Amino acid sequence: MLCFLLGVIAGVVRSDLEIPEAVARALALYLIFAIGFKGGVEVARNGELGPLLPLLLVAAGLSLVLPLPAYALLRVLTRVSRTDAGAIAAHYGSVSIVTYVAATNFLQSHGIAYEGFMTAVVAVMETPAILTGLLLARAGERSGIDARKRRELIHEILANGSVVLLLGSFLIGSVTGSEGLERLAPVVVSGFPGLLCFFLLDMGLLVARRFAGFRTMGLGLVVFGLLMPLVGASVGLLAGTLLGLSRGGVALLATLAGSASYIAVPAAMRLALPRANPSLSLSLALGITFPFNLVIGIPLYGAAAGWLAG
Amino acid sequence: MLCFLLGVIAGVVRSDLEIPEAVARALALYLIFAIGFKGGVEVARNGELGPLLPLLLVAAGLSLVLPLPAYALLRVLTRVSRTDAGAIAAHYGSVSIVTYVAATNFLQSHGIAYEGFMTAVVAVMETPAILTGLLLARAGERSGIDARKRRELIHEILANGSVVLLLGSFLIGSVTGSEGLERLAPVVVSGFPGLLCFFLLDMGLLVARRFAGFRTMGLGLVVFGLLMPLVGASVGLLAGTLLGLSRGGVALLATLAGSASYIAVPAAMRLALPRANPSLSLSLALGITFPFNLVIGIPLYGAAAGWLAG
Amino acid sequence: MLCFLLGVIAGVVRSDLEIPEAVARALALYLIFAIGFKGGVEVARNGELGPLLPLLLVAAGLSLVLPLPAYALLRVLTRVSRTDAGAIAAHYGSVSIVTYVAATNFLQSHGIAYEGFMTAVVAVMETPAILTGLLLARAGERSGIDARKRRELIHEILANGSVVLLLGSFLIGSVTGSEGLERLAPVVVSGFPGLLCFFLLDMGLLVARRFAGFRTMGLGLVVFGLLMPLVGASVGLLAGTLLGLSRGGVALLATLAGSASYIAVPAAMRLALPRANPSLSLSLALGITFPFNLVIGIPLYGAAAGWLAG
Amino acid sequence: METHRRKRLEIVVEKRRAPAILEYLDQEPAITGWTMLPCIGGRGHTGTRLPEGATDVLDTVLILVVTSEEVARRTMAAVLELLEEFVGVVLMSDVEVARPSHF
Amino acid sequence: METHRRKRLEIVVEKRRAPAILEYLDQEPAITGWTMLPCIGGRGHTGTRLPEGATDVLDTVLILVVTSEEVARRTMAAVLELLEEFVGVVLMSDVEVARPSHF
Amino acid sequence: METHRRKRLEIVVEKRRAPAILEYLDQEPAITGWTMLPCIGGRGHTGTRLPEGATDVLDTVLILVVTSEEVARRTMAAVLELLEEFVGVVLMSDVEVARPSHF
Ligand SMILES: Nc1ncnc2c1ncn2[C@@H]1O[C@H](COP(=O)(O)O)[C@@H](O)[C@H]1O
Ligand SMILES: Nc1ncnc2c1ncn2[C@@H]1O[C@H](COP(=O)(O)O)[C@@H](O)[C@H]1O
Ligand SMILES: Nc1ncnc2c1ncn2[C@@H]1O[C@H](COP(=O)(O)O)[C@@H](O)[C@H]1O
Ligand code: NA
Ligand code: NA
Ligand code: NA
Repeated sequence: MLCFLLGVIAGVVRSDLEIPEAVARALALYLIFAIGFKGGVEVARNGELGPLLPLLLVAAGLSLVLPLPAYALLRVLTRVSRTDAGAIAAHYGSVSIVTYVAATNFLQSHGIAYEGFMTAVVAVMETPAILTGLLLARAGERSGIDARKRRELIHEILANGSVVLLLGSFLIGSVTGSEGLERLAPVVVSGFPGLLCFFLLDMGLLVARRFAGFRTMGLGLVVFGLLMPLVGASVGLLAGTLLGLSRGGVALLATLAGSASYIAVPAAMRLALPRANPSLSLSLALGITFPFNLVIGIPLYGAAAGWLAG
Repeated sequence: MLCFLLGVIAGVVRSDLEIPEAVARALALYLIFAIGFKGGVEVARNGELGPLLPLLLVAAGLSLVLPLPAYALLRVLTRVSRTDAGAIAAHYGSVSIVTYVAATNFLQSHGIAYEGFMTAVVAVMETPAILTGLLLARAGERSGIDARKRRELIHEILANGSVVLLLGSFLIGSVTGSEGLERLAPVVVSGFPGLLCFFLLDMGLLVARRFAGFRTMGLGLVVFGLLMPLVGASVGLLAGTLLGLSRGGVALLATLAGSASYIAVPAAMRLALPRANPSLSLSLALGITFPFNLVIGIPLYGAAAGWLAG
Repeated sequence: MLCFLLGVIAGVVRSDLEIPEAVARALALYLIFAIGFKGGVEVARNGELGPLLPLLLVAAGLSLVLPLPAYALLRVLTRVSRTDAGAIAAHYGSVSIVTYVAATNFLQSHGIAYEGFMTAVVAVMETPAILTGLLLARAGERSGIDARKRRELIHEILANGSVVLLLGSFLIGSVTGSEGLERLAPVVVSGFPGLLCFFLLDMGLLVARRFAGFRTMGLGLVVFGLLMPLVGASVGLLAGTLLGLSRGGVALLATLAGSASYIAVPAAMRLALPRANPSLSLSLALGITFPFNLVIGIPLYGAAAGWLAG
Repeated sequence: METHRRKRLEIVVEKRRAPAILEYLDQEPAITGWTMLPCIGGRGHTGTRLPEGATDVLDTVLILVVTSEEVARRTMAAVLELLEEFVGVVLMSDVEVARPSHF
Repeated sequence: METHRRKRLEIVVEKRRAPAILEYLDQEPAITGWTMLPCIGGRGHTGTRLPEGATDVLDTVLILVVTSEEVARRTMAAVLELLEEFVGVVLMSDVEVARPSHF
Repeated sequence: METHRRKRLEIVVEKRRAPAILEYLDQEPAITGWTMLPCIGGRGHTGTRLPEGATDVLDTVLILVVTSEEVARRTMAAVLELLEEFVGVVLMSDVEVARPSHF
């Protein structure tokens, strides 16, 4: 957290501090692997997969449905094109893995337990939103999507790197269980807070750089970027409580619903909606919603989950 | 291992998962350093260098001789040019450090001991094969090799990065001994399985990408890539047993003899045999023999060594 | 240390060993973060900031003053232009973080204690020298420095990446204290010796490559590169003793005064004195003074501090 | 040294779009090769792109193709069609080569 | 494919100096875009530069700008002035583009 | 802005072969400089090369040299000889520069 702040400050004073791109991307893969693997081990240990199937269905449903209020809000609050509104809506239906990681970190440091299989939920929520966002955007376009493009898009959705890595490491974790954890613990457990800190430092730099673009963005978009996570999280809180998740689980589901993707969805949008402006959605997801969730959202959702549980 | 599989799967579904090149190369250097250093420490601790000298001589001999059956097999099984056959043969006389690392990992997780100085064997086997391969290839060429090129080549062989790093870290390990190990252990010991896992993930991606080239490669080459490791490993098993190595040592020597270089030798071949097709030898060494050894070879050689040991 | 030597040797034999640039730069950031963070934690723990303020003033003064003897020596010993002499002098007034890290490592391994707040001293000494160097160089130039450039330069000095990261991590360390240390320890403490070793390996490669440039550099410059650290360190020893620092603290201040920057100052010089030859100052700071301090300087300053203390 | 006239095409395109372009180039028998270079930023109609660690969707590459004028013009048209609404520019210029059979 | 003549500027400059150049390009309304490529070494008056892990002060980049001849000449002069005593070279050459409104 | 005509050579070559080329360029007094750019892939006679973490033997670079026509032709011949059987292509094209003494 303080690392994130340091990054933001360094970015704001326009320091030449810069984490090499290759290393930042490797750190992101590391975080995904670690979170997936530990989730898998947790599942192997407890084995209580009871509420998993309904949870996964609900999670996929959330991802499919959340772009709708996002699109509506965008059309009301801003003047972006339908294409851009659809693309942005897809980002908000999907999830941010780093926000999720920060939330698990928050829960752990406050001693709040959560279901190990939540990681599977992350994977399930990443891509359905792309479909809804696409339909919304296409509603405003003449041309249909041809067969070749559809194939490319489905491939992109299913074979997206972060989804494959997350699910893959989850499976590895659930196969190797405690034994595997013991071997990998020095890297995926002990190393985690330190490496997360470096990653958040880089995220802070990025966020600060994106700040610069806000002056040209218009107030409406900024309001959307702050409002939509609250909308999403409320739905997530409700769904989690109805599903009977633990307090930690409810907080995580709210965090996921309230977060916006900036890895998997942008990639798919470049294929499916090349006319949508990628800088716009990245600025929103990375520059506004991500820091909002990190600083205000996560503690808020945690408290709300406690209140609902209690 | 499962990481490797995950990489292969991600590659096969043509996921956009991608470990940045710079990080993958740094991981390879890390593995070489760690394996060299730990070998050196082991030697410093036990000090029993008894069978080392004959072993090193035999190992260098293996590296010099193994290209001969490889060349012969290639000429029988495939229709590659003499130049290519010589170049490929050199790869198979030399060794794959990552395969070696995977083998030591296998032995450790099965509680089988091996001689610490085996790491020195790796270094010794890396380059002699280049000479034999070159002679075989040149036999089919008119032009001799001029003095300047010879100088370049000898330099390449002696100053090859992986050889220098392996020997250097081996020396550092044997000088600093247990004390040095204690300081570096968190990185070179505890971090090892986790980082190896990431590296194997990347190797899996590479192997899967190489698979694509096989359709155009012809069955003969594929058969060679599966047969030659068995030939090499058999010779290695024999040599190791005759030298009186431990069971683990025999398995490692077999693994080394059965593995094919894809770092040191390709580099030398670009200088010495620029006409040889580098994609061909890399596809064989990396795309066929490496995964074969990882999945089938290592356990097989381990079992054979156990059986020979009695 | 042995890692550094290995790097030098690999470089001297012109091996193709090469640590990817992106990874080397990330390692440098890691070292800065770790040293800053641990310094901050140390301060939070002891809380004895008594001699800190005078120390920081003296340190900034050292950085401001040391370019003067450096400039004088350069004008006497060599025939470099005034611009180059001013630029080089700025490097020697400032400090080398990696040399500092190596010195703390040396002290720790010899069980010599030092003040935790020394890290703040590093940050304070990094940039004042730039001003003096600039004045010296400009004395020999017609044109003044315009307002826009002055603004750029002040920004460069204050927002320099390594200064921001060092101070930032120092603050994070002093805010989170032992609790933060516990979380980050696996990365910033246990991982430190191993990662430092890799970094020094890379430094060795760089130093060896710089060696090659010496033939064309002239003896005068080489003598300067060996003499100036002794001059700086003597002043540092004196200042540290007068300030009543511990033996370790005196040795560190001497090391800092005797070291030459090759990160912060070169960056500022490219803006402020574009006509100065960056290769010249880098060759001196990185190719001569850095290895001299590493191998001879640090033990020497440590011994001198012990003698003065005792 | 005697030289022969060819055309040089330069295609700046999103990294994630590059495989589609390369696939086209590879199936065109008259094109003997290409070279791909990384970009670290750019500006055009779709705004400014600077490298960032978080995602590679904004990354672009430059693909260089040397071929005959006729093939170059044909390829330019085909690539522009492949790009359609996608980000990218295509440049053509003169170039001389020594080994005509090579291009 | 019908094409239109433009000029291509190539500016090799220290990476740390690039923002000043890009700022100039961005405030010039006639320039519609640019592309930046990384360099991994170079030699000129100020000696040889090869990449090194210790510092990025020696790094250079290549900035590519396609625009009309008139703007190109004006930009060349302006960039050379911005470079003044700084390291760097500016090259101009002919280029053909298909979508004239784009440049 | 007044400009002067020069030639631009572009040499695509394996990264491990680049030092030999640079050595040649450095010992030729008429050549005042060069710039090296990284490639991330290519295709030619010797097949397709894409970056991979396992080894850098397939990596290529592009070396850019601006010089007079006469020197450019001489250098092109010399470099092609140095390449001999090695992988690589050499391109030549027109370029204009503003500071003639610099090239
Ligand atoms: N006038 C130009 N000169 C050089 N590069 C350009 C120019 N216009 C566009 N580009 C490059 O092409 C990419 C895509 O352009 P666009 O599709 O217009 O956004 C930009 O990010 C630049 O890298
Ligand atoms: N003749 C040349 N051909 C190609 N690139 C050059 C040439 N001269 C200089 N450069 C590039 O411009 C940079 C700065 O040149 P200089 O300011 O002369 O040191 C060099 O590092 C090279 O990358
Ligand atoms: N027609 C071409 N256009 C652009 N680049 C080429 C072409 N042919 C070859 N190259 C480049 O030169 C390298 C070596 O070519 P080759 O020696 O033909 O395999 C390739 O990997 C490409 O990067
Ligand atoms: Na969401
Ligand atoms: Na072998
Ligand atoms: Na100093």
